[in-house]
Amino acid sequence: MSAVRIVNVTKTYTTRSGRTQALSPINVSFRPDEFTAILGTSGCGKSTLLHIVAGLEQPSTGHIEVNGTAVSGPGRDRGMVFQNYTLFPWLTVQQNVEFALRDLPMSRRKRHDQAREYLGLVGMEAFAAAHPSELSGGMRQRVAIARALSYQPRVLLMDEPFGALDAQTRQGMQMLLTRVWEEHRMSVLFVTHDIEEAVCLSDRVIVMSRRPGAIKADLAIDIPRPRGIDTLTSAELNGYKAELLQLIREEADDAQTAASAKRAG
Amino acid sequence: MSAVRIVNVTKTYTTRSGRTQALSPINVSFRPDEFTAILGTSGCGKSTLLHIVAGLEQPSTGHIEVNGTAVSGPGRDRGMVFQNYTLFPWLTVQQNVEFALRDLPMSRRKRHDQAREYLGLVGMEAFAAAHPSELSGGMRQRVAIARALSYQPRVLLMDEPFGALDAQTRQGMQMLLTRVWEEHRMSVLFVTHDIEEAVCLSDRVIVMSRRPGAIKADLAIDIPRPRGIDTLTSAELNGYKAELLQLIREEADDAQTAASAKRAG
Amino acid sequence: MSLGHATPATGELSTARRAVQPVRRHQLFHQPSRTAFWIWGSAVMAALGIVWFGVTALEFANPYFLPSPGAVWTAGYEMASTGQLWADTSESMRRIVIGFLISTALALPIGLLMGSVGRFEAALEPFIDFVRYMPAVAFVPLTIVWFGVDEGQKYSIIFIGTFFQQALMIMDNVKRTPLDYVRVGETLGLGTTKLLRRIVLPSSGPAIWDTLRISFGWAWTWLVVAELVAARDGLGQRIVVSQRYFDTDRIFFLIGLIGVIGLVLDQLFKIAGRALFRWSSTERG
Amino acid sequence: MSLGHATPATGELSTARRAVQPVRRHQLFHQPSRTAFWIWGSAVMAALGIVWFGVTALEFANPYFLPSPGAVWTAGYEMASTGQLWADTSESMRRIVIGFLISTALALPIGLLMGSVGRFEAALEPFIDFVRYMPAVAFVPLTIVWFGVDEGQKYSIIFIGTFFQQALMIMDNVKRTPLDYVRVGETLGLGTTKLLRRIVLPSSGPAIWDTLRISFGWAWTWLVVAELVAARDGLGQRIVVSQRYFDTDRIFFLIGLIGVIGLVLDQLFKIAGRALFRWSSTERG
Amino acid sequence: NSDVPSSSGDANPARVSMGTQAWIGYGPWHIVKEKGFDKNHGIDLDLVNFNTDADLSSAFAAGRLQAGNAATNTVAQFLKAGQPRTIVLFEDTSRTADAILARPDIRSVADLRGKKVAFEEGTTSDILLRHALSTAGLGMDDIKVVPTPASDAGSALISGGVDAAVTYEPYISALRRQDSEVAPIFTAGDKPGLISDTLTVNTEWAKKNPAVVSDLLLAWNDAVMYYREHKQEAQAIIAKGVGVDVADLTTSFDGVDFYDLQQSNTYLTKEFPETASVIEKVLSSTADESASGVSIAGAVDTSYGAKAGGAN
Ligand SMILES: Nc1ncnc2c1ncn2[C@@H]1O[C@H](COP(=O)(O)OP(=O)(O)OP(=O)(O)O)[C@@H](O)[C@H]1O
Ligand SMILES: Nc1ncnc2c1ncn2[C@@H]1O[C@H](COP(=O)(O)OP(=O)(O)OP(=O)(O)O)[C@@H](O)[C@H]1O
Ligand SMILES: [Mg+2]
Ligand SMILES: [Mg+2]
Repeated sequence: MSAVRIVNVTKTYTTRSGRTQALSPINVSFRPDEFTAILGTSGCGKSTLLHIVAGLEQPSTGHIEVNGTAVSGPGRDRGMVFQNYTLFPWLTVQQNVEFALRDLPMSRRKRHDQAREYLGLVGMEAFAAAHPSELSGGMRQRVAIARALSYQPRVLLMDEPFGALDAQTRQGMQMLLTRVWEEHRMSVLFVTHDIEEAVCLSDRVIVMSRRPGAIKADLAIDIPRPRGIDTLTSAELNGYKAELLQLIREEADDAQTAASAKRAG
Repeated sequence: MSAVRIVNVTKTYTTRSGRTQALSPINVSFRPDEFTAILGTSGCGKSTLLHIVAGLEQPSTGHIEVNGTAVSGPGRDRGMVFQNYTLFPWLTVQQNVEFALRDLPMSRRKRHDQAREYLGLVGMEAFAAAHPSELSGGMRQRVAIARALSYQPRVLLMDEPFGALDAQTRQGMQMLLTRVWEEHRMSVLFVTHDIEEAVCLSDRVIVMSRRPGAIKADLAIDIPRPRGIDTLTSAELNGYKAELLQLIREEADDAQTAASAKRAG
Repeated sequence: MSLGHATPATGELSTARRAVQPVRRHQLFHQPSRTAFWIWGSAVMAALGIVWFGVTALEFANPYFLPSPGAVWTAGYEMASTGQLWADTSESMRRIVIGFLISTALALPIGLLMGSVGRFEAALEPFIDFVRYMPAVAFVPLTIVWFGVDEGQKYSIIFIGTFFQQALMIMDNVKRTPLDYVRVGETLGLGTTKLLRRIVLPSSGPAIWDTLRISFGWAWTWLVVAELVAARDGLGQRIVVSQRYFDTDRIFFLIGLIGVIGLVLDQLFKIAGRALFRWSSTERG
Repeated sequence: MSLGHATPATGELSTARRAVQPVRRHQLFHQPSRTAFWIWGSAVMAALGIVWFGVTALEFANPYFLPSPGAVWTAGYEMASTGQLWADTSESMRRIVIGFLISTALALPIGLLMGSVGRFEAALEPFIDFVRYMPAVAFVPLTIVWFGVDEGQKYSIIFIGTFFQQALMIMDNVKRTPLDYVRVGETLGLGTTKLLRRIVLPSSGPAIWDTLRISFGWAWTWLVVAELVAARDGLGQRIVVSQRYFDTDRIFFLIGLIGVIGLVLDQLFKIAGRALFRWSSTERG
Repeated sequence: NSDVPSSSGDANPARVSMGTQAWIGYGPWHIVKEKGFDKNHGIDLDLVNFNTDADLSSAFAAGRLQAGNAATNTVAQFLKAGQPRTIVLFEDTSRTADAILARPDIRSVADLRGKKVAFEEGTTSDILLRHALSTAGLGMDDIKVVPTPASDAGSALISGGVDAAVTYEPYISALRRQDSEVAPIFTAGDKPGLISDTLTVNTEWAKKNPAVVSDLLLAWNDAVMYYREHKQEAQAIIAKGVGVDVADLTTSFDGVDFYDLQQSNTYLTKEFPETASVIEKVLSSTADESASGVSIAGAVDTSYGAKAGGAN
């Protein structure tokens, strides 16, 4: 059974300035222990898709199934990590993780320990008492990952979680995520527009076409696990990268031509 | 003669919360037709160095020479492109470029034409009448580059100009910059923290150590020109990349250890 | 917008912008449509009107405490039919506009300098901060002594009530000029004056316009105070006179009229702002 | 800060933050040091004091127009020595605090709902926008009719002057809650009430505190108006009485005193805000 | 002093700025303007409206006014504040136009004991109340003082916030129209002359322009004469001047006696010193040092009136 199934989903936004079709019909499903990267240019509807899976937006048509059941709102079976740092600045690192565990039937003590455990997983237990503003960007995203993992969702949705990090920190985070995932295995939908990041992290890369977003390609990545820093400079990665680069460039060229045409016309 | 010479430059910031040494003594010079990338982790002082060269900040000690003359303030011999989109939103694309040419002894007609010429160079003449808010991030940076080139500075300073772009747009911009530079040749100081970008664009990569920033490595990049999209997946690039990755990782590890130690202590 | 398709720009900037005007499934932070805005807004106003009408029609309240809509309307109609209302409105309008212009003419350069030159801020902020807490009403006798009983005195009250807030707000607006814009100017070798005129001022234009809009609204607050003394016409003076004769009908009408004028001018300011600063999308819709 | 070295975070965020408080070579947008602030600020205040002293000492001005510093000080000393001044100050303080608390107690929930639930905004904004232009001074006779001449009437004036601005400003503060914070709450399955209590309210806390600080300052403006009627003590009433006896010395002293109290309370609010919202660095100053 | 205009012949009328308030006792000045009596006497009268004594006084002290209408007791405060003023005209006395009004359960001044009374301190209302209380053997300590501007005292009474209010016309008429239960329990007529008004002029200016002052007094005289002969038209002019319908004011006019120039001259020389001393006595009982210890009678100068009267 699929962890997530996206059935005939489309999305059209209606705003004061008009209607925007963000997604054309999308049909795809994800296995329970699969790490999938979703790749596409800016504005192609990646976030929209992820928000629909998370239940934060309603699809215009179609629906989402999680573990075989249709869902229509957000729920604890799906955790999410956002691009911008979404730690609550008024809480400490520890409290931020515990926030996700409130309302759950567990003792204070248990909640504290469980939060601490997940902070340990991302190497942040030393900073439990710090406030987010005292942390660097990479540290913040590590805490955000700990928070999303702490309540053990079946599906982890990540929307460009490393997009705002500098290249070096980003690599560190990729290694960390690979390590954690290889230990804990779950269904991950990882949105990015960095080709190298997509290839190096995942078992499968989905390429979306530009707006209205549709699935343009669905590529299995056969790089053996466990992966490490050397994966980044491996020949396999380079091969996939060239292939994806080609796919993406077609998209970009289309967009460029369309833009100029529209301008001229 | 060097286009830019940095002599014994250090920089210490004094703020209300204390003193920060951003740069330890730096000595380096750049040739008139050299494309140099400056690589370093976040906070290592790259922007500080560039601002000092631009004359936007005063060094605490040492000085800067441009074409053999010491300079102490900003001037039209050095143009700058910033990371964030610094087009003036209240002016059209055309007016933004003309802004750089005001006060110069030239007719309105000439100013208009020269601006239009440089917009053409970056493929933006079709958008001359548009306002920046109507443009995508990549388009804005192309105009910013046109603006900085339009008054023909001898040195072009670029501070993570593509940092806020998505990966695909970024590649397009790298190709554009390479093409323009290979035609016009001038001294470029290009700050980035993306290793691949550094290698693929430049003749020389300078790696800075973390704060207080110092030059840790100075590497010549011998990839033949003209370069193109294939450079990105070339074996040479991969070689340089692995080497730089190693250098950078040492830095990052140091920082990580230092941070943990400080926290515990 | 002809370039609509090109707008979404980079994820980051557009996310930031969207956060202010989101379109959302959840009832929280769901920006209502323009129609919903009109319907709900009018519904509440209408409901209040009906309650008002009902309460007075059923004579729950002493008409002196709460006059009926009809009585208020009649009072207004009477004042309008003699031409008095028009004379009062235009006279008050003239006073507010002049007082406001004097205040703005001073607050603009001072706020600009305070916002951009640290020494100006250091020198003037404590003083302005000090004065702005002083109640404008208390200055009435002093303004008479200083400016006499003519129009100058009226402008001075509006000035005192407006200027200090304006200067501080404009300072704040100017401070938000992105430093990188100024840096671009500096690399082009522009001096202080040119930086201020060509970059700082246009860049903070929309925010300053908003400040002007808001402070123009406040200027109305001081109208009654300004017209307490030696005024023959004016809405504020008319309110004072009506007060003298316990003419609650008129007071209601006049206060309501000031509210409507304020609302209309606010909208005009907003429309003008949108026209003047077409390039800026930061203004609230 | 023990983690100082870890702060610079990512280039982007820190650039944005720095743009507000830059340290710069150029005189433009160079944030003056704390010492410079004190020196310049005191210098201007001192200069004004000396000019004041000089003008009055040389008898350029009629002491009735501009009393000398000495006379003003004596007037203040006299009022203080009878204990009257203290009684007035504490009485006014009590009125302002109570009026302000009533206003805040209502504006907070209403502003919170208006800022987060579109329908509330649509329903209430037009009404509040309409009322806020109405001059509080004009409401004096109506408040007497409605609330009599006791303390209630005084609170009502302060309320009318404060509430509507507060509600709109708090609405604005709440609207700026980053949507992503709310999204995090939603993915955790929180309902509307919990989202508001656990996320929206704490997130907009510092901005709301700032709103309270500013609106508390405005409340002082209405003091004189509130104490026009049926007040035996109070700084506003004292000003009105001094006006009647043409006691410019006292008026000067009292207005100055209100300025100083305003300034001190403003600083206290700021200090309390920094203590309450240690996590937030967005506050100016 | 450049603010003080000088009388420079009839060709160029001397401009006189005069502070006034919405009190009908000052009404003849509106007749002067309306009927052009000022021009007839070679002056150009500028009537400046104020809402409070304080504002009027500020303007006077600032040299913005050459003349000002004020209640006699208010003049004492002006003098105490060191303002150089001279009383040149006795304008009117109030009979029923100043009154203490109360709810029906209060029938006499004696009933005010322990009750809340709204009035404006330091004004004619203050004087009237103090005098009334003293006739009933009471003092200010026996009532609850609610300081309220005369314009708001009526509202306070209607709203039930106070038991009694001291105020004057036109507020009294307006108040009684709004609430017929409210009735006067003491009026100024119970002590004639206690509540009266005078015209004061800037002493320096008057000394330099004695002719202008005399002309001013003649204009007043014309207006009072006109009032007596054309009561209805005159009342309509005054009503317009103070900003109400004449219908709202008719009862008010009955409560006021206007003095022509001759009556004024007589009153000022004969009876005024006694009236003044009563007022001074009441004022001194306020223990308000701002208004005690001055001689109101000492500020009177009848020479202008005498000269004008002689020329008449
Ligand atoms: N709330 C919204 N209201 C209206 N239009 C929206 C909304 N959210 C997204 N859109 C539009 O839908 C399209 C897809 O947006 P989306 O954010 O999903 O793209 P994305 O692939 O995540 O882009 P990026 O890489 O920049 O994050 C864009 O054209 C965007 O402008
Ligand atoms: N105006 C300033 N005042 C005080 N400290 C500053 C200032 N500008 C920079 N710094 C500090 O100097 C150090 C170097 O900053 P700089 O911006 O040069 O780094 P960077 O290498 O450009 O980083 P990034 O990649 O994030 O842009 C940082 O620790 C920063 O906090
Ligand atoms: Mg996105
Ligand atoms: Mg930088």
